[in-house]
Amino acid sequence: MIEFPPGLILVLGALLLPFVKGPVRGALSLLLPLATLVAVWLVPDDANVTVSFLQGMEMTLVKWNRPTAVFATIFSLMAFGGALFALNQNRKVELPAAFVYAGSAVCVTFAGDILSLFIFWELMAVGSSIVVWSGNTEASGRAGLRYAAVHFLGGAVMMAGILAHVFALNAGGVENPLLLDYFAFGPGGFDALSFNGPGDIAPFLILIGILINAATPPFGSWLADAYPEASESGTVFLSAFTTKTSVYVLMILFAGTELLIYAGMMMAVYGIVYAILENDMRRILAYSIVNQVGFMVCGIGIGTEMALNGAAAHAFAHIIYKALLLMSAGSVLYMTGKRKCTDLGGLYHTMPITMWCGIIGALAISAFPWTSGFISKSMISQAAADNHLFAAWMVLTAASAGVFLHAGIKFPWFVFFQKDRGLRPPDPPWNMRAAMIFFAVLCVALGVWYEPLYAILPFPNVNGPLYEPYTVSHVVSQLQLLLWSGLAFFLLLPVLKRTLTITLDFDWFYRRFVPVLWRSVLKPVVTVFGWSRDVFFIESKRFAGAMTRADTEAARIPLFREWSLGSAMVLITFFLFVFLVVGYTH
Amino acid sequence: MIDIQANLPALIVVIPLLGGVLATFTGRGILPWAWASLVTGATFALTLRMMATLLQSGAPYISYELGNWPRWWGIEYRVDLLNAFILLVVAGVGFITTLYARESVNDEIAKDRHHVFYAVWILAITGLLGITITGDAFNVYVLLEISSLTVYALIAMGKDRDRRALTASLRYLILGSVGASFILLGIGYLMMVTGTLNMEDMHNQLMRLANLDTNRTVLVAFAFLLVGLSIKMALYPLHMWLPKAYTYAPSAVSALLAATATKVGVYMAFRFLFGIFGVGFSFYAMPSHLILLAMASLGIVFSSLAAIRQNNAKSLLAYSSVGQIGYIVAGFSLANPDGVAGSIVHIFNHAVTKGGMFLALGAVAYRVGGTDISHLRGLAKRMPLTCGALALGGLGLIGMPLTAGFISKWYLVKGAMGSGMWGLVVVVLFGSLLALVYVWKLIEAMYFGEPTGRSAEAKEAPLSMLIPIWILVALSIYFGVDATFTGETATRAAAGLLGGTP
Amino acid sequence: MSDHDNDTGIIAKLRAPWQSMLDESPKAVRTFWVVSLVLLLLIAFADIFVHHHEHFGIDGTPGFYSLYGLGACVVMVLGSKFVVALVLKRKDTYYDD
Amino acid sequence: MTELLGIYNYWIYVVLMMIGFYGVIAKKNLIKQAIALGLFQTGIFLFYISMAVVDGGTAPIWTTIGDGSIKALGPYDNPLPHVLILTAIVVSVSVLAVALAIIINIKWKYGTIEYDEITAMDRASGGGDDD
Repeated sequence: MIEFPPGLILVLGALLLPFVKGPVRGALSLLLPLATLVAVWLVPDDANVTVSFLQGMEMTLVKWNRPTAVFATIFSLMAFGGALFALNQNRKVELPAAFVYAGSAVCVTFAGDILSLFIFWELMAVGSSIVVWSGNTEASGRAGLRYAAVHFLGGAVMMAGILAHVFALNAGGVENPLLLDYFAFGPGGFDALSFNGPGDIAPFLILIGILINAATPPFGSWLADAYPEASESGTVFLSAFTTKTSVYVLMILFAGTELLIYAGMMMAVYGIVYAILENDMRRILAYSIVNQVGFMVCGIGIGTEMALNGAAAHAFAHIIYKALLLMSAGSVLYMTGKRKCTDLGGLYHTMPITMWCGIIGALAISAFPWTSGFISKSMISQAAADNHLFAAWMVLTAASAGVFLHAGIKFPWFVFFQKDRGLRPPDPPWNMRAAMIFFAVLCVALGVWYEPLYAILPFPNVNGPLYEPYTVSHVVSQLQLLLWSGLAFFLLLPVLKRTLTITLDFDWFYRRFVPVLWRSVLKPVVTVFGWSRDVFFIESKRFAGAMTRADTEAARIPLFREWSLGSAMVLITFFLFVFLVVGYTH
Repeated sequence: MIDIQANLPALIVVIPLLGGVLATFTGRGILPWAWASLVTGATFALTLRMMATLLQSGAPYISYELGNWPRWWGIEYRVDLLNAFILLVVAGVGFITTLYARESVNDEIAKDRHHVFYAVWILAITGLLGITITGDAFNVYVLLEISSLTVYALIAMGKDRDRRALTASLRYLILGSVGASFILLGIGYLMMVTGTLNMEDMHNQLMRLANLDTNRTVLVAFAFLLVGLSIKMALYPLHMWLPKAYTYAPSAVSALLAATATKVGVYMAFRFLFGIFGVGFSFYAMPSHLILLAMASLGIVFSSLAAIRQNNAKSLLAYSSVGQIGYIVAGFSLANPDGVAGSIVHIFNHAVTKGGMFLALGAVAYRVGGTDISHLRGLAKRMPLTCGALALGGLGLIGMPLTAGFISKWYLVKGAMGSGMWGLVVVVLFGSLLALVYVWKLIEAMYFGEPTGRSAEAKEAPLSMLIPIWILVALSIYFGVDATFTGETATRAAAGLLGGTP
Repeated sequence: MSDHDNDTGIIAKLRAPWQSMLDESPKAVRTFWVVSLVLLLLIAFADIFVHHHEHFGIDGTPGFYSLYGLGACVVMVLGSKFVVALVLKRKDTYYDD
Repeated sequence: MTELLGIYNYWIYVVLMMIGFYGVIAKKNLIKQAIALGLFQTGIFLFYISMAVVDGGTAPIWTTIGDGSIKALGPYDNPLPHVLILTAIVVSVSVLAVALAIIINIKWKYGTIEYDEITAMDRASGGGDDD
């Protein structure tokens, strides 16, 4: 019997990692995720572990929610695969940070109240920021700061929402306002809201906070900005947890919210368009994360049992094949040191294992029959069709075709085939190969033997099995869709010629627009403001008979300059004056 | 034999007062430090006992009449939950920083002045404790000056390392004296109206005034006190004495000041605004809460921006302190239970967090010889425990969950929402984002890049420094995970304040 | 790219990306194309025998999935390359200056 | 008018304070600043003493009268502010002493006690000055 959040095994175990070396460290890094996986399944069905927090409020640390089983399992499994892939690297902080990150994600899935969910949510942000930053390049340092800033902003917005709602619940006399049940803004709760008081804005703030983590445009540019800057093993970890935890939380709190259907459609298309234009191989895969999460978000928006099952199953499958793809890309980067498609090609000569694993991942993300993507993604499309959501269905189907185009073919084609660049690196070290093969086997195994996954979905067999993926019609239509979009790819190859370019995204606003705004508008204003301050005080000191030398160092921004003692005293008088005037005239 | 239990409130001030004077006779070597540790330790034990006594007795407060004079004639010491809590913070941090001070003071202050240093050091703590415990308005002023004068001297002792400590100290002396004089004037005007110096008596007399809201003398007293207190607690933009003073003071002194001095300033504001003038006058009759909120909000934003621009880690933390005072002031200006509780709990949380960080920087200065960002570069490889403490403290400043800072943020945001101040919610959350940037600056320096110069040969700080550092940092984590004690004490103290008991 | 970049004919343009692999093993490339085209036709004509459950009317049409897959991809590629890229494409050193 | 003139000692206290304040703001010599600060505080002493005055009051002397009870000789000024200000004077003197001690040290370390020159030297030594 487990009486604590299983994720804590990873979180606390991570703190041990820096103190051990060599084989012990390796063994520990593989054992911790496995122990977590076992612990997840040892949590009793009726678990309800609570601790107290601030006068009378209780946090529920361990509780099974409907989608907990799927997400907790895959998160632990992913931590294992990632640790195996990272076994040979010797970065000191990356793996512990990644374990904190993964462990917190597991803790989020067991949270029974909004506060403990939020706490682990923020802990994930800390862990993942450190993982990004462990890329240990100047670019990763800056990207890490941007990543952290976006996530803390998201956390802040979410916290404001949570508090506003707690406040409203408190006012309503609710005994334990932290319980997740009070935060389930399903179709009845969220869409029907009116703007009467501050509490009503809460769901929107919480939703924005989650969507930032889910990388929904326009909040999503952090993903393609930061993930490719992490180390080759770091990106593998990063791809798995943040967005999928958001999917989990959306599923808990916002299932059936119509807005999410449109958000998901937008994400699916956005991911494809940007991936088509991208040159960096890991950034292509990063955009395809957004695209795939779009399917899940759409499924949550649809909100039927089948749609939610589909979203959960797709998250499970997606984590595996996306990690596999990024492992393949990571191995290429590790062996060649190159990350741009324009520098790569022809690697099939010497990296067969990497190539085959990459291709299996590519087939899985494209939802080829007998791969994991097929048994999960089609469930979401089916749910859209069953609910007669024509636009959603059309977009999702087109997006399925587009995925094959950009991730299914473009990535392996440009990295392993196309023009031979004369690179002849061997396959990566054994642990990286092992991790890839493990996940590749999982991709295929899930595609063929899917019943165990279906059994742990949020709504298993309500009235017999909900969904049968392998009907002739399904298989044929999917093959038609994919193969013909493959034809489109090869016909359009001349147009898809890779260029040394990037595509601007929303991060342009904080990377370019805000700095320019600061330099050309705000800074002059602040400077003038500062000058006026100086003039004001110099004049008032002149008035007092004190002639002071004006400071001629123009390079500084006056507003931030140290106050001279005289100015400080004048300011004190000024405030005394203000308080007196206010007192007399109020 | 003295009855310790009965004379507890007096002993909390008398023991360090005598101890401080006696410290001048301790000569050289390790003795001054040992004596100081003994005295501050004993004082801390007394404050712990005080808190326990108060909680056990269940009474709203414990009153003690000095020299057995009736309290409206003599001086009354009065301990309620609020100041028992602040006493605990001051004495606790005082004790821990004293333990830490030995190596640091050996390094930074000439050998023949150690006994003077520790004498002044203990007296500074005495002054702060005295301000907190007394129930007499004029006594506040006297003890305020005791703590201020000693602090000026302590800051000036940083001159052995950097002569700018002298100018910083003089600057603080002038601004601080003006502030204290304003407080003195304010107390004078209050005395003209009420004819008494006992705080509770003052409050009762004021409440008896028919035209309280328009009484000019009361208004003038209010204005003088508010400005004087703002200077003392370093409320933006009247904080100008603080950054340099914190930067150039000896390491241990920076930590002590950052953790206690401004906090006691805030405590005085509690006593005057809530206790004497009363919530009704301070926050409803006068629109002063709006001015305070504006100052606090500007302080949070601009000081954090200034902190980002610093190239010296100590000034960075100093500006961050100004910003954090903004949170505290914003909290009590809301004058609702959550806001005031947030303010009180943040006094504690910020004291341990920032105290721990300044101590860690002191260890850096001890090993590397300076606290510029360039000194910190790559230092995590050499001093992992010290840098780890700084990083954890930094997370506390941002207000990450599982650190004490989060608890404060929780209360403050909830308080702001309670008053419908959505602007303040934005400011508080934006402030923590800015904190992320300046904390990141520290973390990036420590964990990124290669150490150069003296940093490359630095060893981990000695245990005598590491233990106090980690006690404070561990407290800041502990009270983030289990905030039952701080949260409940703050909530009850806030209820006491809002109920109008002085 | 390759020497054939300068050729202007449509066949030459389609050929260019394959040049490197054609040089190495022309047979493999040819086999790939032949197998692929046969598969494409087979799967497209499978609709004659397979009945798709209709949800919207359009999705029951024989060959719908094949044409939709092809069409959607063409639209998306051309749209990204010629519309989105027109506005948002920059040199990859854009943020480094 | 008489009302305003009648409280002339309050006027003097304000003027004294203002002179002190002006000195702190305008004077660049640290010693002069310290003296100005002293002046500023002296103004406050006058304020305290003024508020103790009672019309026609004398010193608060109590004595035993015929029937053995203790009584004041007549109306007397409030002694409390006087006592208080005695303390404040001590404080003020201490402040001045600490200020002078620091200024002496500044003279040793900088070789000058002119505020502008010291500021210029601090700026020249760089770091920490710009905020």
